Amino acid sequence: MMECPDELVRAVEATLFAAEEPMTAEALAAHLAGAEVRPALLELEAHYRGRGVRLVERGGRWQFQTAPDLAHLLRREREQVRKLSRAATEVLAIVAYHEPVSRAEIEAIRGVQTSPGTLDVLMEAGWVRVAGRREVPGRPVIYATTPEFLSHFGLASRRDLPGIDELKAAGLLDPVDEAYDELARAEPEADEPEAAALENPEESA
Amino acid sequence: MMECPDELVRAVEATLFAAEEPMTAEALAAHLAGAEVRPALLELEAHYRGRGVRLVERGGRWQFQTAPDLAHLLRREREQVRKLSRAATEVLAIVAYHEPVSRAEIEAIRGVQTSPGTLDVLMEAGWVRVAGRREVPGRPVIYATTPEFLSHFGLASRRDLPGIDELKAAGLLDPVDEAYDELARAEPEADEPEAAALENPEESA
Amino acid sequence: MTDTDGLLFEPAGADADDWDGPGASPTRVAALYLELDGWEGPLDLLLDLARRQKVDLKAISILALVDQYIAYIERAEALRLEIAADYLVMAAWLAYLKSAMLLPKDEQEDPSPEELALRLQLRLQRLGAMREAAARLLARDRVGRDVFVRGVPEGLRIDRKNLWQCDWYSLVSAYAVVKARSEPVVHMVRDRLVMTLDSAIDRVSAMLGVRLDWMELRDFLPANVDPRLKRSALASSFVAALELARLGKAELRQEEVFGPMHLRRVPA
Repeated sequence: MMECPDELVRAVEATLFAAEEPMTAEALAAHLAGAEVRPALLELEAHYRGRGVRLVERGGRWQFQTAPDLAHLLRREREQVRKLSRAATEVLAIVAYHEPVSRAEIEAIRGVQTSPGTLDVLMEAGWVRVAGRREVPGRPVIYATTPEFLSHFGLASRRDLPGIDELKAAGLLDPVDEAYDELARAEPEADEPEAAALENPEESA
Repeated sequence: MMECPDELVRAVEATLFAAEEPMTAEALAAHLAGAEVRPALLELEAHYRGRGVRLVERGGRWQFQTAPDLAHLLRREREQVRKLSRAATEVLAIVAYHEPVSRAEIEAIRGVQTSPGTLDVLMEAGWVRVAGRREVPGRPVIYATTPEFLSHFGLASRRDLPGIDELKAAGLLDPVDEAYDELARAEPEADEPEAAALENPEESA
Repeated sequence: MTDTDGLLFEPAGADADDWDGPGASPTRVAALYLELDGWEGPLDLLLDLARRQKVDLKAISILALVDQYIAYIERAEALRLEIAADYLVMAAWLAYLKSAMLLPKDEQEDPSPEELALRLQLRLQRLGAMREAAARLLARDRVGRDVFVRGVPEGLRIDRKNLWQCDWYSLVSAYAVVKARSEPVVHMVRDRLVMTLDSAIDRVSAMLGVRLDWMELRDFLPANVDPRLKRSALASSFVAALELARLGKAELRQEEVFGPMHLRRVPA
């Protein structure tokens, strides 16, 4: 159905296809027993023009490469729905309730170490961002939520997050001694020095 | 100067050129948003026939590779192919022609124990895989070849194994017991297999 | 095709037999190589010897093959080569096969030597077929030797993008869990009416001083008091009774497990 290329063209085509790096015309000629390869290169270049693959010359070196308009085929994105882990949800909640907050503060509140990947996941999700550094020794990075966080959770502002009383009323807090609750109400977080550092205007109820 | 291929053909061409592994039509279709790729594959196969590079199908997977007649131009200083021991080569052939096959069946043909390393080498090369267990007492593991085996040896499918039809027709892929029973039955004095074998003219020294 | 890196043995007196190791070319008649390492077992050696009969495997003479094999092994033994056991087993079996084949037919055992010979021939055919198939397989256009794939494929990359999911309820309840876990837990015990152990001991010993008979423990409890005090009094009085018994001031009696407990004073 179509004309077969001559032997030299075929040889150049195969050599460049299999080559591990782009080749100069001279290197090609040396590989092919000193043949005059330039006409073959030009014929191939013309042949591949318009195809999905091109023969291109860059700085005197020839190579096959994907046609520029098809570059998107080489990079495909596949979306995958994943549920946030429990640890990540806790960290997100702490950032939301206490922002801006450093990793050390998050750990103090959670009472457990937080793996570095957890904050990365939240930043990948677009819900948490780095909000600068706290001006204390060590200048730790502090984290805060993003507008995407608010829109994802249907919140107009962080003030829409339920307070501790509401959590309790909703039965979300584990039942504890009444005396403890009275104590907690009387002195919110005062016994937690780390928490004190987190206070910001929006937080005070 | 020449007609441009349509967009799908170009996309298939570019994708297979860029792919690091041979791709099935299904994988290609998935990569190209579910397009019907088979006509494009056939068009490309025809287009490249006679060129220095070919589009070939091996075990259902498509790949571009250089034309075999250009091997002499492309041989590298260091061979890229795995050197196989004689034992490994024989075991590979037995697996390919008899698959699926158990180690005991391989040993029955070769008359020697197969060292554990031999099958490992073939599995590491990606040419042989465990294909389950045979449902007989002891449930022995059975082995079969892989699509990589077909690609490496340039076989479109197992039907392309050299001489497989002749071997099958000659009964040479049947176990000795079966072949013997067959021969004994074929003799006129079928009720006396010993006598039958004795009268085999080829047997007389 | 065969590796010849196994041990090569050259005999002192090479004779006219055109045997050579599997790696040697058939044209090298002069040198006799004995190379047991070069064979993949006795069947492989037999196949090699059979091939030398230069006829179709279906037409080989088993008797001649037996002789050749045994002669080969004897030669190797004469050269004091180490011979693997399976080669010797095969030699012994072939010697048996030969002698059986030479017996008159009516003295032959079952299975007949002809059957055994035919089976051996069938095995050799099968091994031969696979050996040939292996050679033909290796001679195909192999990727990386005869045909080549793209030298530097760009590669297809699929970037997986995670769409993280979390709902309002999970978020808020997670915070509640954190709070519940991290707040210090304080247990408050209300002020309650209790009878201390000391007062119970005083009470019980005082009452034992009055009564000499067995009395049930409950009779020692104060009457008409708050039921909560009553429970405390029962517990304390029980411990007091144990303590008095330990000091030898009282003795205890209980008819059955969980039955009423009785005590009385031990007379001094």
